[in-house]
Amino acid sequence: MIKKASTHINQNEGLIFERSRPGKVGYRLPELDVEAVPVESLIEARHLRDDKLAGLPEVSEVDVVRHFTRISTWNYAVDLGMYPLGSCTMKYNPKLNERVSRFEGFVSSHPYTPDELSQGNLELLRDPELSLAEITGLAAVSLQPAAGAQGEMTGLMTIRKCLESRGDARKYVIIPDSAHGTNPASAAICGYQVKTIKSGPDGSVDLDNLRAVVDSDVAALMLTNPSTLGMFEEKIEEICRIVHEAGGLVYMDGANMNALVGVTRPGDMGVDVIHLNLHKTFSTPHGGGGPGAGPIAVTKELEPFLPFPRVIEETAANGSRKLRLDYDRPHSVGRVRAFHGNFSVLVRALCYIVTLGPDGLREATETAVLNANYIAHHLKDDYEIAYAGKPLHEVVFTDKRQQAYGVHTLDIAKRLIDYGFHPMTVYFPLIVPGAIMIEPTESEGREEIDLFIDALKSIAREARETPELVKMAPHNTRIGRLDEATAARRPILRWKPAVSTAGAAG
Amino acid sequence: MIKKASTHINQNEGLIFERSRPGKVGYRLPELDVEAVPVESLIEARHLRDDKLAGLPEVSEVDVVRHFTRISTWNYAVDLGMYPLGSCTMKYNPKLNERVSRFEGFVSSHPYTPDELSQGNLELLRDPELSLAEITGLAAVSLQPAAGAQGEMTGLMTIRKCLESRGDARKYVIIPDSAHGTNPASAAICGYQVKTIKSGPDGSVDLDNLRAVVDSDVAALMLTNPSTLGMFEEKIEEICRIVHEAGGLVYMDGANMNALVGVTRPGDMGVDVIHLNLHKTFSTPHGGGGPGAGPIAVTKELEPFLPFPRVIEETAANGSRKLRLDYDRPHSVGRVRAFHGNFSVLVRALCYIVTLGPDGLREATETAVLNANYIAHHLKDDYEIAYAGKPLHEVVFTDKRQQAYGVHTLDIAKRLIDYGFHPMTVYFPLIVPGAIMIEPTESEGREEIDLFIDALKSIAREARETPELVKMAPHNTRIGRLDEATAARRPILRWKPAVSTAGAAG
Amino acid sequence: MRYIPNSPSERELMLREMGLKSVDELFRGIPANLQLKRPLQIPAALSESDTLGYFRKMAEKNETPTTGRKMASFLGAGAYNHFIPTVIDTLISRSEFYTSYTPYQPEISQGTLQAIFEFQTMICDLTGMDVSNASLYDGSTATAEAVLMAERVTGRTKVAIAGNLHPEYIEVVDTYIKNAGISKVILPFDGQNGTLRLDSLADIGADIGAVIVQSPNFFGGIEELQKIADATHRIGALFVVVVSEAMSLGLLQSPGRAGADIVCGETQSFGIPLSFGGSYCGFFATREKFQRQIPGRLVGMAHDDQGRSGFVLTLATREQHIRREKATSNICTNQGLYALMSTVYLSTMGRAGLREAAEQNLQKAHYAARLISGIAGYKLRFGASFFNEFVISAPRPATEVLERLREQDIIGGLELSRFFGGRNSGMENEILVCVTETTTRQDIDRLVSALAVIGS
Amino acid sequence: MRYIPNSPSERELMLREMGLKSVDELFRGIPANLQLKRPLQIPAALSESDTLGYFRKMAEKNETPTTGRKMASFLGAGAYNHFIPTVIDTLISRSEFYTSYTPYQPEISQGTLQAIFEFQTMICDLTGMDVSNASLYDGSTATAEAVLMAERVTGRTKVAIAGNLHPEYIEVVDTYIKNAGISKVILPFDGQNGTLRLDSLADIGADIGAVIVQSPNFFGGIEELQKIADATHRIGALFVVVVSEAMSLGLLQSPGRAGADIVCGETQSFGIPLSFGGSYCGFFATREKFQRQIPGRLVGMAHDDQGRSGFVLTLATREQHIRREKATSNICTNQGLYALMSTVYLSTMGRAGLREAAEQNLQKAHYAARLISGIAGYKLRFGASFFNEFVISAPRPATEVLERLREQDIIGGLELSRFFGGRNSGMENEILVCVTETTTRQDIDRLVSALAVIGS
Ligand SMILES: Cc1ncc(COP(=O)(O)O)c(C=O)c1O
Ligand SMILES: Cc1ncc(COP(=O)(O)O)c(C=O)c1O
Repeated sequence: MIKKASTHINQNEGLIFERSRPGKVGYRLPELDVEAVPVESLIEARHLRDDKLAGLPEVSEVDVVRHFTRISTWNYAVDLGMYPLGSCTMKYNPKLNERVSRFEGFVSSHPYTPDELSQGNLELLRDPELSLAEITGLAAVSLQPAAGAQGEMTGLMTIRKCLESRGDARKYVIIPDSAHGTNPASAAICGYQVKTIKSGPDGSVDLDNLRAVVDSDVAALMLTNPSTLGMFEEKIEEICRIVHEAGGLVYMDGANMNALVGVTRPGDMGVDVIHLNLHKTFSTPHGGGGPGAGPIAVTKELEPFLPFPRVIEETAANGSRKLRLDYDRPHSVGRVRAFHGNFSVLVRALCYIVTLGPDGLREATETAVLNANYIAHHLKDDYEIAYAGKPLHEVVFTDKRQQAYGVHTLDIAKRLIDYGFHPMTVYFPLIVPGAIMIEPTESEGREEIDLFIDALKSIAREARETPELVKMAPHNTRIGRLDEATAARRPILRWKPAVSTAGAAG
Repeated sequence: MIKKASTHINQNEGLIFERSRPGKVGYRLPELDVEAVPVESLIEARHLRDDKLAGLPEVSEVDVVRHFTRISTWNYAVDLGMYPLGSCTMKYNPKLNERVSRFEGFVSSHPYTPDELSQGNLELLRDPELSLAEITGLAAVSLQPAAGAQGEMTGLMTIRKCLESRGDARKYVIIPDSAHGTNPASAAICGYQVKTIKSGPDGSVDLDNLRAVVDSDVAALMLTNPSTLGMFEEKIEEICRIVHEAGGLVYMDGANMNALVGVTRPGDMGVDVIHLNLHKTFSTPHGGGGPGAGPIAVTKELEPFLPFPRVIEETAANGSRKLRLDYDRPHSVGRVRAFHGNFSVLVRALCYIVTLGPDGLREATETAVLNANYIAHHLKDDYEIAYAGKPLHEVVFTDKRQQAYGVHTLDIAKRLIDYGFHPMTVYFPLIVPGAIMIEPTESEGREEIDLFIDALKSIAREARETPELVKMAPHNTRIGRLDEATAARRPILRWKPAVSTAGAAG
Repeated sequence: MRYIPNSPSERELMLREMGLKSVDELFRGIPANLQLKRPLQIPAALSESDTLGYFRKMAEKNETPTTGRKMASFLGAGAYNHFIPTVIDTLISRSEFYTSYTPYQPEISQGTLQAIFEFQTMICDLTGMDVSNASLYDGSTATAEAVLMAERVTGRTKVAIAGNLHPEYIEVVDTYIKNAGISKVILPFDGQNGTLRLDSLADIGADIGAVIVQSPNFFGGIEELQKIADATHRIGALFVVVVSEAMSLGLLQSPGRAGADIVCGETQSFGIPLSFGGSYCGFFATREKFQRQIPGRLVGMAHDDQGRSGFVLTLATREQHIRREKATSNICTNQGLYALMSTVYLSTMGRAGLREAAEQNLQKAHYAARLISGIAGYKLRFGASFFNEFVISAPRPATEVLERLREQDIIGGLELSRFFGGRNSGMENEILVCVTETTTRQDIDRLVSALAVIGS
Repeated sequence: MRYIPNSPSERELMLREMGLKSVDELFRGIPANLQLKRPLQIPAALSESDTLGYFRKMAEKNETPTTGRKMASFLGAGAYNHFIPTVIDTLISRSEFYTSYTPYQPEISQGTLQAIFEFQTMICDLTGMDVSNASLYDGSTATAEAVLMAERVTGRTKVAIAGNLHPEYIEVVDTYIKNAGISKVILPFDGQNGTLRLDSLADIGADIGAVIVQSPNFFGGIEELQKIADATHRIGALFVVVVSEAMSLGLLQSPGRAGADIVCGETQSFGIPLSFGGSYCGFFATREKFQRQIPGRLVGMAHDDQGRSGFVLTLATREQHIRREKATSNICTNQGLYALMSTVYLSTMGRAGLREAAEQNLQKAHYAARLISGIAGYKLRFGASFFNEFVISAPRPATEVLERLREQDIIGGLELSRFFGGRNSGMENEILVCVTETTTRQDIDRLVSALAVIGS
């Protein structure tokens, strides 16, 4: 019996273009307050558009509000319920963060505002650096990377720069086969070849495999800790030693820091560089795909190579202390994006840190780990655990038992939708066939988690007793499973007047 | 076939009290920054609570956000679609109004802030008075009434005061049988007995009936124009003359002003007092029941009797002009609420007025009337028109034809829900048996209206062919029709721990 | 016009479908001589950015605790500056809440209905009553409605109102009863304590239908509700307790426990911004036996034919749309969204938070009172124990003192001469001072030293 | 902690159910010596009101066009102060949008998916291309991705970049190509016009995989895209057009029509606040034939077994989570919510609004240019026609002029010496001035008279 959800009336809605009618307007600008000169006298005709912007819709404000409000109701969201996507840390996004990030004094300031007129912004760029350095146990932080993947790229570049300064950039980056796809992709951009090492029987780094590949051509090991299986690399110190002794550096993918904040610090483990996903561990909203922020923290040795500009504090002649942006960074890897990073995301993350403080951050970590273990404990009789061990913030099962009835991970995921939940992460990490990856985060209470456990238990039962029910799921959504194969074979990637009933499902 | 809506997964949710667990918190206050003294030393024990506030929930902020976000999805809303409630003028609530009404400089100001420190607020109290006086064609406006009904009461009190000053408050207020229930209820509070007059065959005031009751005991006629049938009182001047000649005054219920703004003015018709529903005609949100604002506009003669305080402008010694609140109003009917009215609503309404200007206001009126007539035109073959005539902003049908199949107005209303619409107003005005009262407002586009027409035509067909389908409606909502009779017989008006699955429908 | 989703040509088309030539024909029902031949003489439409600019300018013409000169404010007197959790505005800004109508169609209004049911429950718990309605306009009209209800219940046309009830509330009651054939007597308050003179109850006649008392009273003092209740019931009248500072309920005995028959007032202290006095939210609670006499809307629980529970507007036969001139009140639109704000507030603060907030009010107010009464020339005017407001007597006229304070960006409170100039005189130097959990010790200390200077 | 819905005792219970005694046991997988024995040394938790106070203070330490000193600002250079309709923030604040994840589960993510599909369509229309992705980090990284894609498509490891491309974009491209085995040549711009020197294209080698040009260029000048396209295609290279001021697309020929193979840039001008440089939103569009080489996410239309249409993430085999080191990019999280902001902006402004806004930029910028170039000692540095930005040569060093302007609450623009100090000198007195529809004539006139005084 489905306890958490029902079905309810829900509005259909076409594409915004289908609401367009000649002459409708949704805006009102002030009258032009300077004399208007014929456009052609200012810009050569050949440079002017000749399509009258025909593609853009003509709609009223009411149309816009109705359109986007309606389609929003088709989404599941953290504010509606548990979002147990493993590796994604879908925690609660505090409304206070949203509010402060919108203060007029922030949103209306231009990135090239002279330093003396933007001291507030500069403080907000420095303060998170200090906190994140302490949290990671590393020496310096750059807030510039726009997301985790860019943090990886930036971090590996600082490593490369460092090695170059030592005389040899080296050739390889070692990445466990359990790593997230962005790891190898980022290594490639940095001009490194990827050496994949097989994880050990317990899913952790196999030291022998590691020793076997580590040599003087290896620039770095890229390690996710806790691993994408949610387990801590217990031999992390040994691992770092092995890499360091061979003259390489250790990059840690910090996407799973929600398991560690306040409990242990990468810097203390021997890690040289780490990126943080502020849109995971530090509660900034995912926004249906972004934006995020992927700051990196590095050791003292790597600090000179961080992207420019850097915020530095100076004491003026009159003794007053001022912050300024320093562009003079001769050893820097360079810039990884224009301006100063995803500022509005950084403000939210800082707001989260000051709201929680040391105790709150640790409490969050403890609760996230507690919740994951609680789920692991209650589901282990119904689903096959991928790797025995001590899960931290997330747990990975497989569909092994359900396959016996022709039910696969994807079916289980879709059936969870009928039970009122967003599915867990599926088929990741790749080393786990039919992976079912569950991360509750600290934002879930026991009741919601128990409902989730009930749902998965009930689905396990359905898989045995009425497998078709699961394989045809979801049944309670406005549309069913979509034919992704055809979509990829004959891609329709934009609206054209022809396709006029698009989206108006129902 | 239902084009406008589908069904979609929707979260269940119990009462907030059911989420309560000892020790959960959703707030954080600053530490007390003065030394704490034992409470008992400040307040006698007998004055202190002895229930430990046991009734209040203990929940986290996440619980609060999830709870109210979930239950919000159970509501229909203007931002989701047409809300054709006759007499309620459910028009679009501009987001700009919402934004400006929240400016810190407004929300943080105390009602007793000295005048010189709240000049901005005072301007915002004066400006709408000027605009509303021009819109109604009357001399003076009071913004104090909190809603239409209070406007009625206040307006009738100014009439009473005026008559008293003329020597006789008189006994009766004449109200057509088509009037809204607040009219007689408000008259009663003012100590007047209600004389109800039967509407004429065309639904308008029957002059003979009127003449028959108008005498020297009649204080006022309370007239809704356009009437609750959506039709203009064509003989309004004559009507006013009859009342005036008998020494009475004319009160106009302005709830239907959305049909008239910019096109004709009550003051020019001979009306002495009118109330406006800013939450109808002037776009402020209904908020699921309120707040609204019911300013009244009056003639020069009635101005002295308006509630105090009044905003007046003074020229200081230095020639600077300042606004201040004038409490010295010897003839005033008094105060109808504390402080200065529903200020935050007034700000929104003013924002609407300055946004639209004279042309926009007239365009809104024209479109509202156009839309209503368009609906009347397309539905007259399927539903019985209550009264032949020239509808303005709304149209009233009856369920006469559908009754033949045992289908009543309420069934039609509920079936509209399945079609993705909020029902129209039902069984009002009372003079129309099985009234179906439709007011589209100007906020609906032709497409939405056509869908509405299709839906009602299709329901008319269903009433003939599959009446049960209509009588059992709605079918697509998370709960069905509720047993209101039992609810009224054995009222459960508050939660008690016993009733613990309340609300968790599904 | 950007709020109209019909394009000009669509409008043309619609007209033609109806066989009309122009929009004017739609208004043929309006006599030509009454039709306005000119545009309304109001300012021309502003662009969105100019509108924002206009209201920004207005907002900047105000001086408040958080804008402009950042005034330290000690104003209370029926409107209180309490902390407001951010989630409240986030949640009431869900358009499903604020752009919906009164929930007359339960199947698609359960969100609003359940929230009101939760509001009713919380009000009952806080006031110690059985039944609460879905809100009234504000505390003053709730008080007036209580008077009208008392007359309905007792059939007595005279009420006794405490002279230390909020003066504007009394004004509103006057307005409401003036024509309803109800008269009032004012019960004097004690010159020393500022609380109701209990002896004045001894000799009130049996023709009194209700005794209306505010606690904490207008001066901040806590009334002896139990004793007043006994005296009131002795003559068979209804005891109406008005609470304009709802925050006090976090700490003080519930009026229900003290014997109130009706508890009404203002929930502004629960998550509703000051906003220059509105919108606020009146509450009204009473005993079960009176539930069919209560003014305003009520939400009750109900079930559908499948046993699923939900909520509906109920006991509607009390209301104007059915009972017309015999209704228990003329109210229709109430303060729904603001009741929701208070519901979210009480959910967020919860049991612990309301208690902590209330206690901070108490502690800080007494800290301020201790210091001020220690300044030469100043003293507390009244002796009764108080919650977060108290009256001080200054060595100079209050208006003068407050003006001097304003020069230092302090709004020191409310001069009582404003309300007690005539009749009850002896209030020229009296200032009503309010201190809440949002008042910092620093602001209090600033006020104290400023008062010291002004006093010397 | 208010963000944790588990009560302490519930946590105890959960531990016990698992047979654990304390939370510490949960971390037994972490070697004891690595466990932090002390609390993190960061500031203690702030209350909600103190947090608000802290950020308010920070905001007040900034001087912007709408806060504090209300600076009149003429800054552009890749970040533009355009009017932002209120509905944008209202709509992206729907928690269904901002608290949802990347739409990997289409059945409960159609809102996000359809919005992206609409975004892709609008970008295609504005740029004149066939395919647009779902966004990239910003304009600079979009440009870098274009360079990487050109290398994938052509196999050529050298690119030619216009010297008048946004300097920070060039810096970012440098960062991205440095280790990717790609080299670049800088194409000089004309000293008189500030536009790309077409002759420099005559002799570029056939080893060039892409020619990257920004139009309007960094100086605001409009490039001869058609001619550059021809020259580029003659050597079989890809023509990449970068648009950092998307507002210009409301008026200027779409790069697609001019022959671009890739059009990328920044949508900040479409409804995204300045926010000190981020978050912004990169866009990336190309020809259909390259659609499987495009970086980032793509949304496509699909149908379910009942023929109901909807949207899905598609062509995922290009992406890192499948292709790993061979992926077309390493990007995963993009700027989804900001792509939505631009989609809402373009819907609200629409066809007429975008045109009107763009034309106001043009007219006001030229009004300002006319007046400034009329001041003794000042002139326009470049001759090319421009949209809303232009370079002026001042009679004194730019930094000095700008400092003097700041004293009058004017941010006069960007001193070009900041980027063109060394190599391309002769820019000491040059200021890049931007004028948009939000710049009032009054501000322009203030700037002009201030410049006149400073110049004399
Ligand atoms: C383990 C891991 N590494 C890296 C990333 C990439 O981070 P982002 O999506 O912010 O680029 C993710 C996010 O999906 C991740 O889960
Ligand atoms: C015709 C009419 N008169 C009066 C009213 C009462 O207005 P309010 O609900 O604002 O008190 C209404 C609103 O329902 C109405 O429709």
